[in-house]
Amino acid sequence: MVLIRDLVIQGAQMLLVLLLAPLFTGFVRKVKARLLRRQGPPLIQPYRELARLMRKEVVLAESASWLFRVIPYLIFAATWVAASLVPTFRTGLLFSWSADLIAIIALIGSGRFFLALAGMDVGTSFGGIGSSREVMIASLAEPAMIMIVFTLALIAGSTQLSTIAAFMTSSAVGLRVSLGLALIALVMVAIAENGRIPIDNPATHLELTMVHEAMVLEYSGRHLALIELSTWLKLILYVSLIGCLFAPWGIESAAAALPTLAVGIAAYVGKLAVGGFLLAVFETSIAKMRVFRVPEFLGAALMLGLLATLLRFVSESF
Amino acid sequence: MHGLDFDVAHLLAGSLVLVSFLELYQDRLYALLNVYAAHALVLAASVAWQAFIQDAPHLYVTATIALVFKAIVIPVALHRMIVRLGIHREIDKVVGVGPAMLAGMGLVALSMVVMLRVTQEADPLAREDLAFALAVVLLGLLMMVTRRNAVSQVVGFMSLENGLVLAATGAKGMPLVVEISVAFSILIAFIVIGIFLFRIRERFDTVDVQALDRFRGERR
Amino acid sequence: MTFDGLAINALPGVLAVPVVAAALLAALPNYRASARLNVLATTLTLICALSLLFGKPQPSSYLLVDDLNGTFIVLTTFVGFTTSIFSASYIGHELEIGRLTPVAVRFYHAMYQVLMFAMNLALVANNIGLMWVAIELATLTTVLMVGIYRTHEALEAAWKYFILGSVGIALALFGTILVYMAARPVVGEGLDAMVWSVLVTRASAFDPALLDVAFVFLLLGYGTKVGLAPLHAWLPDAHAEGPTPISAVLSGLLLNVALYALLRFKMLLAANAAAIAPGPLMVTLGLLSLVFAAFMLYRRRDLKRLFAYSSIEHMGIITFAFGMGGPIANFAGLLHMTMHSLTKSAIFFAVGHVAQVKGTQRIADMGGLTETHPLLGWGLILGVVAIAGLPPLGIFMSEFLVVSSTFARAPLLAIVLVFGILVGVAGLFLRLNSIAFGEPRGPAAGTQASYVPMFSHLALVLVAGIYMPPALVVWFQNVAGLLG
Amino acid sequence: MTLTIVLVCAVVLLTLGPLAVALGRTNAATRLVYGASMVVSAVSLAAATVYLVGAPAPESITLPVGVPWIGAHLRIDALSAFFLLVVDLGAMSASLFALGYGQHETAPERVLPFYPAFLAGMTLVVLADDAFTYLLSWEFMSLTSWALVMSHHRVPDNVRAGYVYLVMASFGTLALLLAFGLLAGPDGLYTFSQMRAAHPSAALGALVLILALVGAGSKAGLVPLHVWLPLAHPAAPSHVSGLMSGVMTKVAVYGFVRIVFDLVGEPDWWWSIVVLALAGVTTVVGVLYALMQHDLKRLLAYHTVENIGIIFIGLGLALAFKTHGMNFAAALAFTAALLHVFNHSLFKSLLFFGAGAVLAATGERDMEHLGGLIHRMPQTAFVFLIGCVAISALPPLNGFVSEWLTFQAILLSPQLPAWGLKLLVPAVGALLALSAALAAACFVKAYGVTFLGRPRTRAAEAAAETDPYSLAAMMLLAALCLLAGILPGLFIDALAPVSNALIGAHMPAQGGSQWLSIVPIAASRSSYDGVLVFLFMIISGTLAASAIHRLASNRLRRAPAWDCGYPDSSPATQYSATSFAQPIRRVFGTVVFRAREHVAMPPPGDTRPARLLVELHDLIWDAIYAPLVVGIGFAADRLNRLQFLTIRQFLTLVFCTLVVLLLVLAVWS
Repeated sequence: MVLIRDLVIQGAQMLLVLLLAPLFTGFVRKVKARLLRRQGPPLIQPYRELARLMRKEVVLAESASWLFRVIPYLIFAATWVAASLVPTFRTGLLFSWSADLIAIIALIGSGRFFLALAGMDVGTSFGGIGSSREVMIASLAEPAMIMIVFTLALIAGSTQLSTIAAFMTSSAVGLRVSLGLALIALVMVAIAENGRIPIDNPATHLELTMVHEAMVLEYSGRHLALIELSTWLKLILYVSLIGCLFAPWGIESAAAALPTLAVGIAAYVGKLAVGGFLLAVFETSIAKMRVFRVPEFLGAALMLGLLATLLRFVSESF
Repeated sequence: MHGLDFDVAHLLAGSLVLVSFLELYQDRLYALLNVYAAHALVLAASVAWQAFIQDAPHLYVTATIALVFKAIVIPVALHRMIVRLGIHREIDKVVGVGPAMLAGMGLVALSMVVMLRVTQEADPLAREDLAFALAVVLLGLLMMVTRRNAVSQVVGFMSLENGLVLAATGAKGMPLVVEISVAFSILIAFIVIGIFLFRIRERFDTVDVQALDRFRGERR
Repeated sequence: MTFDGLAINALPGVLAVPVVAAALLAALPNYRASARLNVLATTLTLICALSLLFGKPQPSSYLLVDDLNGTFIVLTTFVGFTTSIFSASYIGHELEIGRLTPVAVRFYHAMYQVLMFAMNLALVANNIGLMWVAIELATLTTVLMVGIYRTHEALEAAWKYFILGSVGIALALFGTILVYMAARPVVGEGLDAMVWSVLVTRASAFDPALLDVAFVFLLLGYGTKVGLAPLHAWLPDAHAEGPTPISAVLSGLLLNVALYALLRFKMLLAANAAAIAPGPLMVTLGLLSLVFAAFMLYRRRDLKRLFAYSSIEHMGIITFAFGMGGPIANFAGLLHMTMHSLTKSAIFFAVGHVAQVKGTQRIADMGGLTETHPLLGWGLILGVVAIAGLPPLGIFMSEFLVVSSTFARAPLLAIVLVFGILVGVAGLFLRLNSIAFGEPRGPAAGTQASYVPMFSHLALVLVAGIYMPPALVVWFQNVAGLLG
Repeated sequence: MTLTIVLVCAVVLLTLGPLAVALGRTNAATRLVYGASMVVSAVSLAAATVYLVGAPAPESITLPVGVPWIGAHLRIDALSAFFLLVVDLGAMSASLFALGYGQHETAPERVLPFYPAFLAGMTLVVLADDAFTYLLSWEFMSLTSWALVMSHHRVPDNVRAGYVYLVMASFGTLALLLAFGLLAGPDGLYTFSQMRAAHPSAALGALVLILALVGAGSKAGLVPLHVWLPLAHPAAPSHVSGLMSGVMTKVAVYGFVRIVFDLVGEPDWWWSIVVLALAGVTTVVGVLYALMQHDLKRLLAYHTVENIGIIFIGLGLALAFKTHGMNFAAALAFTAALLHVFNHSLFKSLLFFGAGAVLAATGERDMEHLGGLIHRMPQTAFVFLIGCVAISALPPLNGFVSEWLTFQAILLSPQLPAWGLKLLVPAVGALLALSAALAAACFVKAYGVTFLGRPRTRAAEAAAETDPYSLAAMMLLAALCLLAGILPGLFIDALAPVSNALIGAHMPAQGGSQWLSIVPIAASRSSYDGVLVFLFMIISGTLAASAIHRLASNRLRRAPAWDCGYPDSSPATQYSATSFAQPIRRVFGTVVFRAREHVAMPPPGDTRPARLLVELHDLIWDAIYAPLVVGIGFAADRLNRLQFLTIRQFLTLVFCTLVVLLLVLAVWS
């Protein structure tokens, strides 16, 4: 019985993120447009895009290999699994123990690995640009992320996401220097990982500034739809990650009964809204930086993370 | 009586050292040969004296070898060789007389220090003799390393060997002394013949050792 | 009983056979016959030597056979035997290409036997004077053989060897006299005071100061023959310019014989408490030779000189081991000496043929040997691997024992030792690479080489590196005990 | 029993060498040698596995060979059995691979005799139970592998590689020899049991550890002793490269573990700092060097350096925990290290085999001349991809598991009291994370440039799928990578006896935990479930696929690449390995390699293309080895003058020696 219920909830969670992802992106776009005094596309525009891409035929480059056609599914699977393991409205998901925070990061990592391969597959110059820059960014973002995980794990005494979240909701955790540092670092990493301004511009099609767009340049039709969807999933994943780590209020404990879950979901949506709004404000208020300034940006994140971890190592009280 | 034995032996040994110094002092080959002849003479005398006081007749043989072979045959042979090679005018010192002398002094002192640490039980005669013999050996070696051409090196080697004979004869009742001195004479003969060989086969236009070294290894 | 009888006849045999053979060879004009006779003679000598193992004759005042020189005698006669086989084919080739005249070959064979006699005599001599005479004889013989090619280089090498050797002889004699002087007050005048077996029993009462001076002179005198730096100067050129069989005998045997003499006197000093410890002196000279020779390997352009320097290096190690003393180090020293004799002579066998097929000794003119002459090439590689102290060959075991036993006792010395060994290995392989590998250089014509001696030596070394028969071990351990 | 079987196998291998010599360069020789080696290693593998799972008491034998009064002691315990398993697995797959690959060998007569001897050498090292036998087989292993490296000796680089390798190998052996000399003491207690019995003092132990680190590290490829590795491993035939990188380095790790965890006894805490610091540097330096390469095999070799660093991080942590009595943490770190040993041996062999297959198909090792091979060699491309994912430490493959365990061990280290460690361990953790990310980047490059894109040369265009033997070998390894990735619990439990024997504790048994997940400490703390993640991905992937195929149109049209509207038909416009590495080179290279880029611009009117020149400096070589070479050369030159003195000057030498010695006498008393 309990198993069934957990299974249902797990499934619900998976569906929820999947459904909310495009909406969230649409929301961010909308707010940005508003801030720029534009009307902006309707909120459901992303769903339309998906539908359109689905309908269209796939135009495949002659030099594309079988790997090129498999990769979208791999990326989607990896990202979706990762996203479905992040507690959104309820801790103690059925499968949350099957992968801890490190594993989740690694899953996203494998998604990126394949995406970069896809960029190399057709054998164009732009694909290469995209992949090489992507891996360069990742090579700094991932260690920073691991350092953040270290900090949290040392505070909560676990790398288990639901455990950390539960710990964060409990009153045991006060304001801590290391937490602050970790939060800043996490935000910076999230921006970089999702290719938002100032690291990369998701809306750009100016070739030399592209990173993510350059890699998926050769994709079209259903493949592109999957890629886009997993990008949005990744974005919502990071937001809900920040939410459940640093604003865990409203996340129901495992024991919670069904009705109270509604509250949890409401809280989650609220958090998404706030996160999306802040992101949009941030993006409109800052310019994109040159590619080779990115390492400094992420290096800072890495240093912050390392500093936080060191503080934790040195003393429990930080 | 013992006192006299001792003094004469001592005197002869000492004068051998002195002659070694004279050799060290010479820089003309002829003169060097003459001094060497004197060296051999003194050796012969001291060996003979040892034969007398130890009444060991076989030592007289050694004395005669020293007299005939070293004091006469070898010097004459070398003399003729010098004439043939036409190197009689050569001054072949590596280091000047003064430094050589000083070094010689140092060596003599060294040999004294080393030998006089020998306990008194070993009889004084042998001990003094040994000290002088060591000095002669070292001086001979010094001679070899401070001279350039083969003839004077041979001379140096021979005076070194005289020191050995002196030591051997001084060692009372040492067997094989005669054999050894004979063996050494053969060795020296070899050396001299060697020089002749090089000359006769016209491999080298001079016996200057540096000339031999042109053919040193590694074919530079 | 029968064994003893055998042995008693064997001891003179070891000395007489070479003498007779030398006389015959000097008379025999035909090259092939004399080569065969040479082999035959060395075979007989070897048999005699082996029969010495079964029973030792009582020491006379001139001759003595104990475990220590037993080792040396068997080794000497064996290597002498294999070398004579190699020499047969080598000299044959030299005769063909006219580098040697028939007269010279005749002289060569005679001298070969004389050399054998001299070395055996030096080994079995119980009288320090006799030992000295024998070593002098051996030196002079080798001098004559080194000069046998009559080229500028050969004569020059011979001359250098001769002069330095003579000085060494003189110094050694002085040392011998001093030993006699030290012994006389205790043992009494006359022959007994020069009989080693007597001396060693009474050495404790000798005058230490005299013994000290004596040892210094003996160390320098015989050390010159061992080729210890800085007394080594004659060795590389003599090896390089003489006929290769002689290089093999020099490296493989004569150096050992001189070392043997040194060991005898070391035991004498060890028996006298008040005298200086001979160990430190030998250790210092050994390390000096090792490091010096190791560095000299790098700039060598002549194949035989290269391995001559490696001989200096290994003599350094052996002297070091004996200088350290103690059961393990002494055992290692003996083992290393045996292995080095076998390996180095094997290497020279290979080198001789290489030089013949390539028509030169310049390393720069040979290359890719494993392509052009696989057997020679791999034989040479195996030899170098062995001499470099790599397993599974014998020298690895001895170096293992030396280093490991030293490090616990004197770490700094061990560091220097290891450094020297490493530098040496690097130097050797630097040259080996250019000889054995890479694009083939120089003529690729076949050769009627005799591989048997080389590979039999290497096989022995290989076996010894993995398994040593217990009898041999016990024997070596006794000797190590003797050396104290 | 096991021991006897394994020994017999080793003896059989040893006899194969001479047989190969006898058979010469016939095709039969190739089949026989590799076939026999495969069967033999399979048998030995089975024996080792049975032993490791059954975990009975250690067996030992003493043979009457080796140092006479000691004999050769051989012993198999859990540790040896585990490494024996690694060795035999590698040997078996390599032999299988070589059954096909060996057909392309140009000089089989230089490979076949040494190959089985090499295998036997590695087997004997892990069995040796006294110093002599150990070093004998150790150096024998080096020697045979040297011969294999020299097998293509006409290439000048290979000769140089072999030379550097041999010198470094002798250096390492001598270091180990000194270490054993210390442990054995002046009266030569050479057997390991005696060494265990004699507890050395702390200072002595420290010295032994340093020597062991230098000796084993130089063979394993710890920075800065790694210089020979990227030269020698690629120079050998590919199956041997796989063995050297995947297995021989592990044998070196075995040496370190045996000496430090077994023989020395109770270590001081600060030793672990040395190990950790070196290991951390090794990981990052290794992967950075790898990123700069465009020779496929050299790139893989540098990755071996990186992974050795990861292994040593685990060992260093285990050492730190053990010295502070935190045995369970120590067991975790130790198990992580050993698991990574196993994993790396799998995927590194796999990758080298793949490189070998590419080499055989195209004759090229330089990635700049490859590309698009996925179209011509699809199966090879597939297994190689698995290898890449595994070595990049991505779930659900095995590389991730061991790195994950290492991270878990690092997370336990705040309890360490020692301040040095408190500060060092997080930094090491950061380095580990960095190296993981860089490794992923590096293999995107390796795979993307080699297999993806369009062929850059005729050779790459003409490539054909490799032979079934090679494929079988690679498939086997790939399957094992996946298995070890999704069922790590089995392997962790198999390692329990090893860490029991050396640490005195072991990780909690994983067999019982729910859904085959692994739980290093406690379920609440951290857990990972390879199976579930794998299934999850499969399910969601298939879900997506089926949904797409129901909803979306599945029309598909082939067309020229879009490439922002101006596609260029020339494959030269693709990203090359060098250009791919450029961003990372800019970020890290300017410091680590003093990387500089110049543009050689032809003068106006000149039609030649402008060239971008990248110059890199190997700072480690420049800082340590170049001065060494110069110094030795200088000393050699100076001493060499002594060859050219005159006789008189030599006499002077003798004379001076005499005088000096006499002076010594004079001042003696």
